[in-house]
Amino acid sequence: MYEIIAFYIFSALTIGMFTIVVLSKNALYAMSALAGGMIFISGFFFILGAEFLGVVQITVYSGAVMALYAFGMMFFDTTRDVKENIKNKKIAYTLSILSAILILAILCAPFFSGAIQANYPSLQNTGNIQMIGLVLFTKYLVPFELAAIMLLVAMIAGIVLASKKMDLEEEMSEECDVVKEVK
Amino acid sequence: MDHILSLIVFFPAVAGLLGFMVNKDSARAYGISVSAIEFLLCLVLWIGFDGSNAGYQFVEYSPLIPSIGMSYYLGVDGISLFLALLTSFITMIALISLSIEKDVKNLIISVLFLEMTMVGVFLILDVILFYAFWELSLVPMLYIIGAWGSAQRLYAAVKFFLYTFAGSVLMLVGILYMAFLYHDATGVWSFALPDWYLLQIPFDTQLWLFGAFFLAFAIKVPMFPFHTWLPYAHGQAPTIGSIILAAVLLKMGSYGFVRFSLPLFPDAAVYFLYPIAIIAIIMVIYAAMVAYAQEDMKQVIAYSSISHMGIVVLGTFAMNAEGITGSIFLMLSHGIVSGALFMLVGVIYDRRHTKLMKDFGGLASVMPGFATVYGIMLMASVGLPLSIGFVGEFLSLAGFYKVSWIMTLLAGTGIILGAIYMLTLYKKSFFGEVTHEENKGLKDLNGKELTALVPLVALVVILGVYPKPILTTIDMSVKKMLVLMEKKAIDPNTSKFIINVNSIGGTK
Amino acid sequence: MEKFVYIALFAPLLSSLLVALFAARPKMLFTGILASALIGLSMVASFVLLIDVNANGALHVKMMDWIDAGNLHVPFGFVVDQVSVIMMVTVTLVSTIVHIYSIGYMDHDKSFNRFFSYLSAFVFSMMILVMSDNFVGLFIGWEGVGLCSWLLIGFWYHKHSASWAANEAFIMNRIADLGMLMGLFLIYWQIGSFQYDIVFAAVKSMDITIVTTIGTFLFIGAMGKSAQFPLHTWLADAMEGPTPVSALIHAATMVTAGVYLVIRCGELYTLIPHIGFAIASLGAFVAVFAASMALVNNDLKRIIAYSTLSQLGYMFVAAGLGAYWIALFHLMTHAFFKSLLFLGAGNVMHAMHDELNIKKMGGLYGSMKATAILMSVASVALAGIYPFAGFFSKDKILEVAFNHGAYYLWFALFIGAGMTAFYSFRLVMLVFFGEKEHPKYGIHPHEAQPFVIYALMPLGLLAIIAGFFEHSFEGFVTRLLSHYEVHLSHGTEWALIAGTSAIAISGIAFAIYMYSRGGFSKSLENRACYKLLINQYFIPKLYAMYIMRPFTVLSHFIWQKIDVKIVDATVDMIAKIVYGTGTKTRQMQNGNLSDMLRWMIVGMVVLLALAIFYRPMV
Amino acid sequence: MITLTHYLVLTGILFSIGLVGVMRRTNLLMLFFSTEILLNAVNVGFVAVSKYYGDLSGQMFSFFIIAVAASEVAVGLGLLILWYKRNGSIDLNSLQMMKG
Repeated sequence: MYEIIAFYIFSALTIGMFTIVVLSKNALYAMSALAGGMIFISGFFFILGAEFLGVVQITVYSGAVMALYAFGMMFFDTTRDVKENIKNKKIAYTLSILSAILILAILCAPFFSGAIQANYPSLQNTGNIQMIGLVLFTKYLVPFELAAIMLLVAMIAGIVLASKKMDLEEEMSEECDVVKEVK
Repeated sequence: MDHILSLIVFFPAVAGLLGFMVNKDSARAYGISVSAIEFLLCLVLWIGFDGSNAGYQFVEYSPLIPSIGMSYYLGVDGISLFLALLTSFITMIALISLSIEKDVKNLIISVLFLEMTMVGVFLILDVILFYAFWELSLVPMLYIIGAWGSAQRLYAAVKFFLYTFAGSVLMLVGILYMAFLYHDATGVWSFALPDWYLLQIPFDTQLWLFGAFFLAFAIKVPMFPFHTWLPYAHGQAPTIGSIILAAVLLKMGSYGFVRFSLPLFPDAAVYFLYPIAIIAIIMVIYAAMVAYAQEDMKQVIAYSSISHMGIVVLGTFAMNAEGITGSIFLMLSHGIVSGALFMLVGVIYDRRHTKLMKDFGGLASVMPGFATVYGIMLMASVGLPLSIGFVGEFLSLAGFYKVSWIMTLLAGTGIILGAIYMLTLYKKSFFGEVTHEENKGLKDLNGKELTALVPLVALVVILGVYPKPILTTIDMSVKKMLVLMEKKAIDPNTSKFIINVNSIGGTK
Repeated sequence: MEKFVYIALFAPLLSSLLVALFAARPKMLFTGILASALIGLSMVASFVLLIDVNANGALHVKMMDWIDAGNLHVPFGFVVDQVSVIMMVTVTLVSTIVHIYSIGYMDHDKSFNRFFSYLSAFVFSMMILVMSDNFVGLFIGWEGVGLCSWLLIGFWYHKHSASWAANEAFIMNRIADLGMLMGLFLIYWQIGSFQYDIVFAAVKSMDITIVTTIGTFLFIGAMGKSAQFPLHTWLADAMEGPTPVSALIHAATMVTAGVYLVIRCGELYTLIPHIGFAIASLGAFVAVFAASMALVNNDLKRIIAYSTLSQLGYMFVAAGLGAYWIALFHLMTHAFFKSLLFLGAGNVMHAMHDELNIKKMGGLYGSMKATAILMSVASVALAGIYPFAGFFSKDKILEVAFNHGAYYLWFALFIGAGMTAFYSFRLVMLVFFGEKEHPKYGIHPHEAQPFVIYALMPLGLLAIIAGFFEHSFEGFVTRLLSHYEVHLSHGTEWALIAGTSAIAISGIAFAIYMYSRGGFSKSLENRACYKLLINQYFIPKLYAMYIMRPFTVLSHFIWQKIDVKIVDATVDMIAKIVYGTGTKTRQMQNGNLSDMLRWMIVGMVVLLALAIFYRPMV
Repeated sequence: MITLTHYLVLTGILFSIGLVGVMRRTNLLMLFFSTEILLNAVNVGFVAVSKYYGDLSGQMFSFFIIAVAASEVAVGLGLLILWYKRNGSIDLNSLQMMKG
C-alpha cells in the first residue's frame, strides 16, 4: 500500500520537476527542478530496493553533477531568461509521444517481457549492497575499472578544457578578421 | 606441373608488381614478354592437358579457412582450358598492338593485374574466390577506361563499374545462401564448386538462386536490357581496353552460365529456358539493328558483340552437347574476332583520330592490307564457313534447333542482320572513292600492327578449318556436365528434357 | 584416282593463294597465266575423273574431320560421282576459258592480280560446293561462292553502285542461306548425319511432312543462290561486276548451284512431288517473268542476266518435275552458251568503252566479225534452234512439262521460248546490225585480241555440238539420277518439237524483221506495260521502299528512341534517383545540432517501430 | 500493486519529456539538462527491470550510466566553457560549423 502511494507521489513529482526543466525559461528554475527531480528518482531506487544506487544517485547527481552545473551557470550568467528560438514544436512533441508509445509497446509487449531471464538472481539472504559488491567486482570488474579510468580522464579533460587559454584562437580569429577587412 | 595453375594465375600479378620497378621506356617490352610467358605457360598447360579426361585436372587444393569451408581450389577442364588460353593470348596480342604513350607503365601493370583476375575467374573452383576474382576484374578495367579513355571516360568507367558491380551483389547473396544450403544438407561448410555440384536443391530455391546468379551473369554478358553499359565502355575505352573487354570480360558472363547456372540449377535452367531464349533472340535482333544504325565504327562492333553473345546464350541454353560446345567455341571465336576488329578500329583511330564512318570511304585503295585483314575479320564475324566464326554459330544454332525451331529461325536472322550491318560498315568505310583529303596519305599497317594481327588472322583460318582438337576437348567436359545435370535434376521432366534434346530424331 | 580429286579441288585454291601474294602489286601478266594454267590443270583432272567415273563408278574421299561435337560429325569428304563430275567438268571448263579470256579483258585494270586471286578462289568454292559429300560441306562452298561473288561484284569498289550491288547480292543470299541452314538443322536432328548417302537412305522411311519441311527449307536456300523470285533482284544488279565474272558466276556456275542442290537432293524431292511441282511452277513463272523484263531492257548485260534468270526457271521446271538429268543437261548446255554470250558481250563492252546501252551501238558487225558470229551462235543456241545445244535441252524440258500434264507450265515455257528468241535477236540486231549509232558518241570499236577470240572458240563449238551428246549424257548421269520416262506418243513429241521450234523461229524472225526496219516506234515507251517491264515490275523500288527504308528507319528508331531514350535512360534514371536522394538528404546536414537531434530521434522512432513490427523469428 | 509495467510507463513518460527537451531547447546548457533526464529515465527502467526479474545486471547498467553521465558533464561543461569564451554564446544556432 505504502509502495503504491510512494510510487504515485514520486511519479507525479518527478514528472512535474522534469517538465519544469524542459519548459522553464529561467535556467535557474530549470536547474533547481532538475536537482529535485534527481532526488525523487532516487526515491524510486529506494522503493525498488536498490539502496546503493539510490545513494549514488543522490551523491553523484544531486551533489556532484548539480554542483558542476551550478558553477557553469554562474560562469554563463544565466540568471536572465533564456531566449530560445524554437521551431516546429509540433514535430518535437509528436516525435516524443510517438517514441514514448513505441517504447511502452516494446517494454510491455508480452513476447518481450516473457523472454527475460535472470542471469544473476539476487540472493534473498544477502543485502543489496553486498550483492552489488559481489557482482561488481567479479563479473563487471573490467567495466568498473574502465569506468574509473573514464572518470579520471573526464576530470582531467574538464580541468584542461575549462582552464585553457583562448589567446591563441583569439589572435587567429583577429587575424582572420584583418584578412577579411583587407579583402 | 603440380602448381602450374597457381603459376598461371598469379604470375601476371607478381610480374605486374615487379613492373613498378621497370624503367618506363622498357615497360612495353616487359609487358609483352610477361604476357608471352603467360601464354607459353597456358600452352604448356594445354599440352599437359589430358584430352581424354573430362574432369578437373591439375587440381590444387589447400584449405584457407576450414571453419567456413573456404579453400584455395584450382582446377581446369575442357571448358575453362581454352578460355584461359584465350585470355592469355588476347592479352599478349593486345599488349603487342599497344600504341598508347601516356603513362604506359601503369597501363601495362593494370593490364597484367587484369589478366590475373580474368585467368583466375576461369581457373578457380572455390566460389568465394571466384567471386573475389570476378569483382577484382572490375578494378583494373575501371582504371583502364577511366585513365586512358576518351572524353566521356569517367562517366563510362563509373557506369561500367557500378552496373556490373550492382549485378554481382545478388550473386554474393546467392553464393552465401548456397553455402548455407550445403551446410544444411551435409553439416559441413564448403564453397568448393565440385561439392556444390553434388547438391540437389529444391525447385523453388533453385529458381531464386538461379535468378540471383543470372543477374550478375546477364549484366556481364551483357544481355538485353542490361547491355547499355557496353556501348559506353567500348566507346570511351582505349583500344586495349576494348579488346580485352570484348574478347574476355564478356566471356566471364557466359562462362558463368555454363559453369554455375546450368549444373547447379538444372531444373531452374530448364524452367527459365524459354524466357532466356526470348531475351537472347531479342539481343540478337535488337543489337544487330542498333548496330546497323550506328555512325561510329567502334559502336557497330560493340553492338555486334551483343548480338553475337545472344547466340552464345542461346547455344548455352540449348542444353545439349552441340549447343553448349558450340557456344563455348563461339566465345573463343568471338573473342578472337571482336578483339581483332577492335584492334583494327584502333589502328585507324591512331591515324585519323576519328571513328566515324562518314570520315572514311575508299580506304581499300589507300590501305589495302588493312582492308584485307578487316575483310577477313568481317567475314569471320558474319560467320562464313571455314572461318572461326562459323563453327560456333552453326553448332549453337544447331543445338537450339532441337529446343525450338521457330526461335532458331528468329535467332538465325542474326546471320542476315549481321551481314547487313557489317557489310554496310565495310562499304561506308572501305569502298567508294576517297572523299576526304586527309585519308589519302594514310599509311597501311605497320610492322607492329601486323605482328599483332597476323596471328589472329592465322587463328581465324586455322581454327575455322580444323576446330576439332578444341571441340572434342570441350565436348568431353560438356557431356560430363550434361550427365551430371540430368542425374541431379529434381524434376523428372527436366531429366527427360535433357535426354530428349541430346538425342537424334523426333524433331519437327 | 584420289590424287586427281585433290588436284581438281586444290589447284584453284593454290592458284588463288599464290596470286594473292601479288594482289597489292601492279599488273603482272604471269599471275593471269599461272591462274589459268592451274585452273586448266584442275580441268584436266576433272576430265580424268570423268573418264574414271565412267569406267569405275563413283569415287569417295574423306580428307579429314572438320566439326565434331555432341553427336554431330562433319568431315571434309568429297564424292566424285556422275552428277558432281559433270558439274566439275562444266565448272572447270568454263572457268578455264573465263580465266584465259580475263587475261585479255582485264588487261588494263590496275587490280589485275587481285582479280585472278578472287576468280580462282571462286572456282575453289564452287568445286567444294559440287564435290562435297555432305550438306555442311556443300554449305561451305555455298557461302564461299557467295563471298567470292561479293568480292567480284564489288571488284571495282570505288563505284558506289558496284559495292551496293555486291552487298545486295550477299545479303539476299544470306536470307536464303538461313532457310538452308534450317533445313540442315532439321536433317541433323532427324537423321544425325549430313552425309548425302545416309540422309537419302533415311528420308525414304521418314514422315512425309518432315521431308516436305526439309525440302522446302533446302529449296529456299536454292532460291537465293539461283535468284528465283522473290530473291531475284540481286542478279541483275550483280552485272556491276566485271564481265568475266558475270559470265562465270552469274551465268554458268554459281547461279546454277540451286539447281544442282535440287538435282543432288533428287532422291528427297521425288518423295515430295507436291513441293517439286511448286518448284516447277515457280520456275515456269520466273522463266516468263524474267524473259518479259529482258524484252525491253536496253542494258546489254542486264538483258543477258534476265535471260539467265529465265533459263534458271527452265531448269527448275525440269528439276521440280523430277527430270533431274534433263535439268542437269540444260544446266550444262546453258553454261556453255550463256558464258559465251556474256564473254562476247564483254568484247562488245571493251570495244564500246564500257558503254552498255544497246541503243547506242548498232552495226558493230563490220568491226567485230568474230565476236558477232560467236554471239549469234550463242543466241541461236539460247533460242533453241536445231541443231544447237539449247534445242536439245530446252525442248526436253518443254516435253517434260507437257508429259507431266502440267499444261499451264508447258504453255508458260512455250511463251518463254518465244520471248527468249525475240530478246536474244533483238540484242544481236541492235548491237551488231542495224544503224551505226556509236559514231555519234565518238566511239571507234575494235575487235578483241586474237587469243581472246580463240579462247571463246571452244565455247562456241560446245554451244553448237553439246546437244548431240544427249544420249550418252543421259546414259552416264542416270546411273545415279533417276530415269525420266516420257510417255508421249511419237507424234505428240514431234508436234511439240515443231511447235517450240516454230515459236522460236518466229520470235527470231520477228526480231530481225522489226529491228532491221529500225525497231519499234518510240510511242510504245509510254505504255504502262513498257514502264512496268523497264522498271522490273517496280520490285526493286518496292524492296527499297518497303523493306530497306523501314528497316533503316526502324533501326534508327530502336537505337535513338528505345536504346538511348528508354533502356539506357532507365539505368541512368536509377542512378539519378540515387544521386538525387543524396543531394536532397544532404540538406539534413545543415549543421544545426537541434535539427540533427531531431533526425536522430526520427531514426530512433523508426528503429523502435521496426522492433515492434518486424519480428523475423516469431 | 505496482508492477513492472507501471515503472516502464513512467520510464517512457520521463524519456519522452527528455526528448521534448532535446528537441525544444536550443540553449546548450538546457540541452545538457535534457540529456540528464533521458539518462535518468533509463536508469529507473533498468533498476525496475532488475528488481522484477531478480537480476542485478540492470543495477549494474544504471551504475555505469551514472558514471558515464558524470564524465559527460565534466567534459561537456569544459567544452561549453571553451565555446562560451570564444563566442560569448551557448546557443545552438551559433553552432553551424558542421553544415554540409
